[in-house]
Amino acid sequence: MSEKILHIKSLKKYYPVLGGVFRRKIAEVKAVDNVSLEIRRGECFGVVGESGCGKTTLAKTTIRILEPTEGRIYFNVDEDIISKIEKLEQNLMSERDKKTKSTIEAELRKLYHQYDVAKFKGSKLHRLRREMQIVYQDPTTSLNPRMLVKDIVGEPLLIHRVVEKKKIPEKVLQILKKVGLGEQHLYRYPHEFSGGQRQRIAIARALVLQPKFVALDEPTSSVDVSVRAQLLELFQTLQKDMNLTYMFITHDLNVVECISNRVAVMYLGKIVELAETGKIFSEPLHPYTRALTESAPIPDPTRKKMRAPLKGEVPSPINPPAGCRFHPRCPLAIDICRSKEPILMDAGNNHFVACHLMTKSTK
Amino acid sequence: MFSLRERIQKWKKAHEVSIKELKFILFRIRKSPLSLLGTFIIAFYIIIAILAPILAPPQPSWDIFKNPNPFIIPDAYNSVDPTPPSPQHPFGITVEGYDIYYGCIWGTITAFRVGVMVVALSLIIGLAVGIIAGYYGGLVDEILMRFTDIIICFPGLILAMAFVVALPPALTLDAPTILIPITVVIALITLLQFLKRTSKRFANISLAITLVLAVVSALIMFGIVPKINVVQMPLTRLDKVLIALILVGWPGYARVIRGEVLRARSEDYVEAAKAIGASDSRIIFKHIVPNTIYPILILASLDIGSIVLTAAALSFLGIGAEPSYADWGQLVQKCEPYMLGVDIVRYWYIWLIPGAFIFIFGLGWNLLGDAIRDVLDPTLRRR
Amino acid sequence: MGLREYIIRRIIMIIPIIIGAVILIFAVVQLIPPGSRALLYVRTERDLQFLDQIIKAHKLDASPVEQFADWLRQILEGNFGWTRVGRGPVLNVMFAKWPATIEIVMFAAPLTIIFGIILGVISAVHRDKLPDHITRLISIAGYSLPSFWLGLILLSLTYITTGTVITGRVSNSVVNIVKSQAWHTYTGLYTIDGIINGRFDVVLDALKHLALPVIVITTINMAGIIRLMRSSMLEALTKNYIITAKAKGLKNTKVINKHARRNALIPVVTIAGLMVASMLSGLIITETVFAFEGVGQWAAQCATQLDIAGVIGFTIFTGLLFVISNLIVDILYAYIDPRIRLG
Amino acid sequence: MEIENIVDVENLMLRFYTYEGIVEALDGVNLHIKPNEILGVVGETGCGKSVTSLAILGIVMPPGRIENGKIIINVNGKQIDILKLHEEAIRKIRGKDISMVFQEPRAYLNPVYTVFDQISEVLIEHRKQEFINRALQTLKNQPKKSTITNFYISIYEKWSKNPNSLLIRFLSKIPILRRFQNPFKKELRKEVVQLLKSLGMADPERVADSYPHELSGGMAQRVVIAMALACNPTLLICDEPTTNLDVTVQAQILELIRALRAKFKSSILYITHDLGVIAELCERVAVMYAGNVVELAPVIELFKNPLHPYTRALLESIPRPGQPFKSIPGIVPSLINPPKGCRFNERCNYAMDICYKIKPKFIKVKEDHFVACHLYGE
Repeated sequence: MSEKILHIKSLKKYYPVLGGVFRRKIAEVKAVDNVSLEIRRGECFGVVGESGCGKTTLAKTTIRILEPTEGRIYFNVDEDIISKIEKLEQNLMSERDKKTKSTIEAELRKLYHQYDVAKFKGSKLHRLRREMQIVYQDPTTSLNPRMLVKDIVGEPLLIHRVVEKKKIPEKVLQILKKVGLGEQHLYRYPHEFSGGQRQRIAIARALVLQPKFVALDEPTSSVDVSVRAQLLELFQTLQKDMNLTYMFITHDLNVVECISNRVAVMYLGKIVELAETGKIFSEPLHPYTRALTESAPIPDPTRKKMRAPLKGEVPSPINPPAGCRFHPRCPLAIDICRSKEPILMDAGNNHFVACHLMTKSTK
Repeated sequence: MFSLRERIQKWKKAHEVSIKELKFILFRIRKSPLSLLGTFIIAFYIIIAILAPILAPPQPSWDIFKNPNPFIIPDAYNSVDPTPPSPQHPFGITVEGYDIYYGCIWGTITAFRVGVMVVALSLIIGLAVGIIAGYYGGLVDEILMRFTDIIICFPGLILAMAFVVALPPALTLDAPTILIPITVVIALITLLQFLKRTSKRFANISLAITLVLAVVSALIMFGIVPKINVVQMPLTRLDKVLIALILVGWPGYARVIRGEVLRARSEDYVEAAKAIGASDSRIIFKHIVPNTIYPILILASLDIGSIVLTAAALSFLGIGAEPSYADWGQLVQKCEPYMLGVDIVRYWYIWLIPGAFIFIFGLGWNLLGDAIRDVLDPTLRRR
Repeated sequence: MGLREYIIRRIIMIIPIIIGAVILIFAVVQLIPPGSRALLYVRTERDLQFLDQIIKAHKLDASPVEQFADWLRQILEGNFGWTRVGRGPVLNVMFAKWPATIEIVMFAAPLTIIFGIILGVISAVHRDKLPDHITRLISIAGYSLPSFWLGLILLSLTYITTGTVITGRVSNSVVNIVKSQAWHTYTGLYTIDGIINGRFDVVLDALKHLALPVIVITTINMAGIIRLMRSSMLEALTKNYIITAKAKGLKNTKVINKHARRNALIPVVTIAGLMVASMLSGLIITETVFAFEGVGQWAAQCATQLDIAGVIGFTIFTGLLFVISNLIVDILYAYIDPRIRLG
Repeated sequence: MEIENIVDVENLMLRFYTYEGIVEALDGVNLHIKPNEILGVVGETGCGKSVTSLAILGIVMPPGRIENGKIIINVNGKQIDILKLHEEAIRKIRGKDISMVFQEPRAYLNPVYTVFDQISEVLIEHRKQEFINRALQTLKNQPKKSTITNFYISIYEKWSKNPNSLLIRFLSKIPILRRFQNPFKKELRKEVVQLLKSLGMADPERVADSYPHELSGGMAQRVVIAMALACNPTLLICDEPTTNLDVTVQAQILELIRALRAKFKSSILYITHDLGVIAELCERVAVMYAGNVVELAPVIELFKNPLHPYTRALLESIPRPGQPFKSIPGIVPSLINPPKGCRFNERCNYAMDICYKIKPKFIKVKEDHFVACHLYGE
């Protein structure tokens, strides 16, 4: 199978803002605005950003809980098919006369229908659910309070009829043991567990169908520090046993530094920087990433940081600033930043950054 | 294979959360004196209803053939003006000689019948409309909610009055008027299924049903099959009151249920269920209904008091049950001829005693209802 | 979204509801056999004899669709039909009787709202203590009291104590004063006209007759407001800004009255508007008990004598009143709550 | 050493009487705050840090009740025990000498009042006299005195003699007559705008007239801080003010708190569960677990050699890149019937049998380093 499990090509997700007397669409919240990235098989891909930067929307759109407005998502598709589709798209653009244009379009539509997750419908989407799963932030609201643990974890098996009814309890027990729970937890309700244990139940529910890709939406933020380490350890062991690929969403830089191989930093719906974890934290290129890493408090009193924090706050996503969206708060902003929007470019051994200053002349 | 004890154990475990909640409600009821008073009153009325044949034996003795309907008050003798309470007739007699004591005792059963029937049927309609509008949202929600708004925008008693006055003596439902709506509904469901891709097997069945029904109703329309009157129901005046109260009652429940479903639908566990591929019907019945319905069922059942009150008001206006029927409102209506003069005070027993029955009945239910509403209201619930 | 758009949207939302209400009434009317439906189209006394011509003229036995257009035209022309009870066209009868009902509502509504809010606050502040139980008992008793029963009890009590039964709008002696030429009616409300005409004995007598119905209506409608005020007060008291207020060192009474009560009042305003309109159903019975010649009594007589035109006309009228008061309440709600006013 | 501390909490016991049972939220909390210092309180959810802070202000949320213990406040020279004071006396201190900042800024601001109303409320409550005199001064030194201003001056003179006289309170209720309050209100407005500007607000005039729902997270938090600092208190309690804010905004607020401490000379009690913030901001740290303070020490001492096993485990459980994750086994005990002796006994790998029987006392091990553990007992 190909080395990259997931390709996201210029994904967009806009929420219409209804206003006026007839509740017409007067504006659009560009939650995810033209994001492209690839995730390797078995990798833990970290996505970091402040509130309102669209990281949760990106995760939910990738696994199709939300309907993307535009863009392509290829899941578990060979490289050559993707390159073939791209080639077709290029010459569709360049093609002039109508007839060949329509044949190409027909072929493209067939390929999209078959491979592009963004276009999946009906039974194809249903089957996709088996391979893509999600774990939510707050375990108390993501588990049905009136269902026994054995039903919560067993429900996916029941829906997809992967295994006969009689074998379900045994499968459920097997996955519960994997996440560190036991036989005595089967006939209990979620409110009888602590925060950490509830999150383990949510993980068991997500992994019982042996998915290939799991989106983790801030799984450790609503849990205490001591239990957080247990969960992170669990995620790592599960990744090895069931060779999973993670998309780890969080606003806590400390956690992302410890658990992810590559990190994407998002600001107001766009990826501003994407690189290996070590590189991002040792020498951040984008001014926003630098501000983020500096303003995150370090739990070591000796290394007191005296620095001027960033000015202002995240602007409203309804009408983001022109050009580079960070320019109102960016200390290094120059006039090109206010006019032209930077694109994500490789600034050397695939350390991608979207900033005019960085890509032109290396720092 | 399971012994009875084990089966009970399993059932208890499956419903543990609801049992725990029920225990909490009972605890809070025991604590507040008002709800104790309420429960006591309702228990008192239930006893009266059960012991009715003993307390006021119908003459001639009630048997299915001769006097099938115990609710008709036997008239002692045709006295011109009402006689005050006397040993034989502890509550006195009204103008046409109807024994008030007999009317009040059997009136309790009518009250329960009216109350329970109206609440049950209104709840069923309200649940159906509320869940569909709440879960599917969009156009469906808009149409259903506008429809309920229209009914709600009339004060309850007045619309009920209009319905009672307008309802024809007998409700005749012939075949087409029943068949056509059913075919339309099933056709809609099949269409929805094809859109939503649920498993083929279920979709095919409902498609087959729609075709069969369409054919049958077409046959009837063209007169090949005679237009048989499927339902021929003579409507007694009490039935009219029931239908009116149901038609006025269900929108209130529909709105409350829709609100609860909307609130539950925005919870994470519903989105998580969608993420594992659960179908709409599974989400509704396994996730949304168990979490929203219990508080509504309890609160709705406590509306019986106010429904009986409205029924009594209708009877007082003279459009309730038949004159000889054992119903509290009907008895109070007997004092209408004396309304303007001093006689109203002289014949106090005609209206005071049945009125007291209505008042205390309503009081009992509302006391209990208020206490439980206080307990179930999530914002005020302080464990 | 701003207040202006909010108001326009509410007004536009009203139109489908009114159309829907008219269709609903029409559907109800269709249930009635054509014979008695003809009454809806009668204009004058004379027409009563020629009912069968009316049935043909308005095609009452034809399909409902054609009838609807014709019937709607009637309504818009203001011809709601002929009421046997009032012996006149429905609209005129209603307008003639309307001032009496307004007089009761004029006194009962403010009393209900004021008592409702005060008792609601008291029972919320002393939750589960004695005052809370007493107020809740009063409010629940009020809610479950049949209006005719309370009315009759009050009548009996006044009879036992004063020896007279006070019914009707004014006592007979006053009636002929009002009938005399010296008296010119401005608003039709005896209390206000009395003041304008300077006849304070009339005003006093009118008030004496108004007392009992107002008490009945207030006790019955007060319960809804008390319960809502209590629960919204309790909810406001659990909110976090109450802790901030306490942390500022404010007096406890100030915390309750200034912070909690202002927030709790917002939902109560919505109910207060609706409650004024829904007083009508209570009035029907109260006016019959006290023989108070208002719209309610007339509606009750229409119902008892199965006068279709009267009942339908009254229902349409209250429906419209309800919808309009609903609209006013929505706009008031938007104005009070800054979160909606400033969008 | 006793006299210096601003606040001395000794052996505070607090229980919540709920339907499920009696929750022993605070089981003998000992804490003392020195003047002009930043004391951090760190602990997991449910360890009682917020309950303690509210208790210092004398606010106990129903159904809670303080069983025993003392909270001695050293305010302008006098030693008073909050728990013995009656409501009137405590009210004088709240908002004036001790004030508080909360977690979600927008939830703790009243949605139906403007920012100016809410801040001026504190000023009117505690510094009314001062503002009446100020208004009097400005009225007096107005160049041309029209008749109205003279009339105002006479009212203000009477008013300053007896601030809450019945007549004045009655007058301020009547719509037309209450215009006489305008000079007073203008003074208040100047003070509020000046306060907001000192907290780094971009455009204080507009913020003063806006409603809480129109403010962003950071701005709303600054408004709450302004409200707390209106009467420059000697102690400012911050209950996780930056947890709900973004990292960059959090840095701004931390910077602001550090600057305010210097300017207002007030000491700050900072409550959080984030060890990073503790390391950055605080000088002394109290670690709380399941209802009592287990360790109290200067921040560098605590991070370098933590004594209590829980503190040590907590510091180790911070995820560090490259090192394996270490976590504390087991879960926080339920406070309905807590384990006897030390509440950390099940999860502690140094637990001796004495830990299961007697509760460890809060003893001084080193200069300014206290710990409650049998390892460092007699």
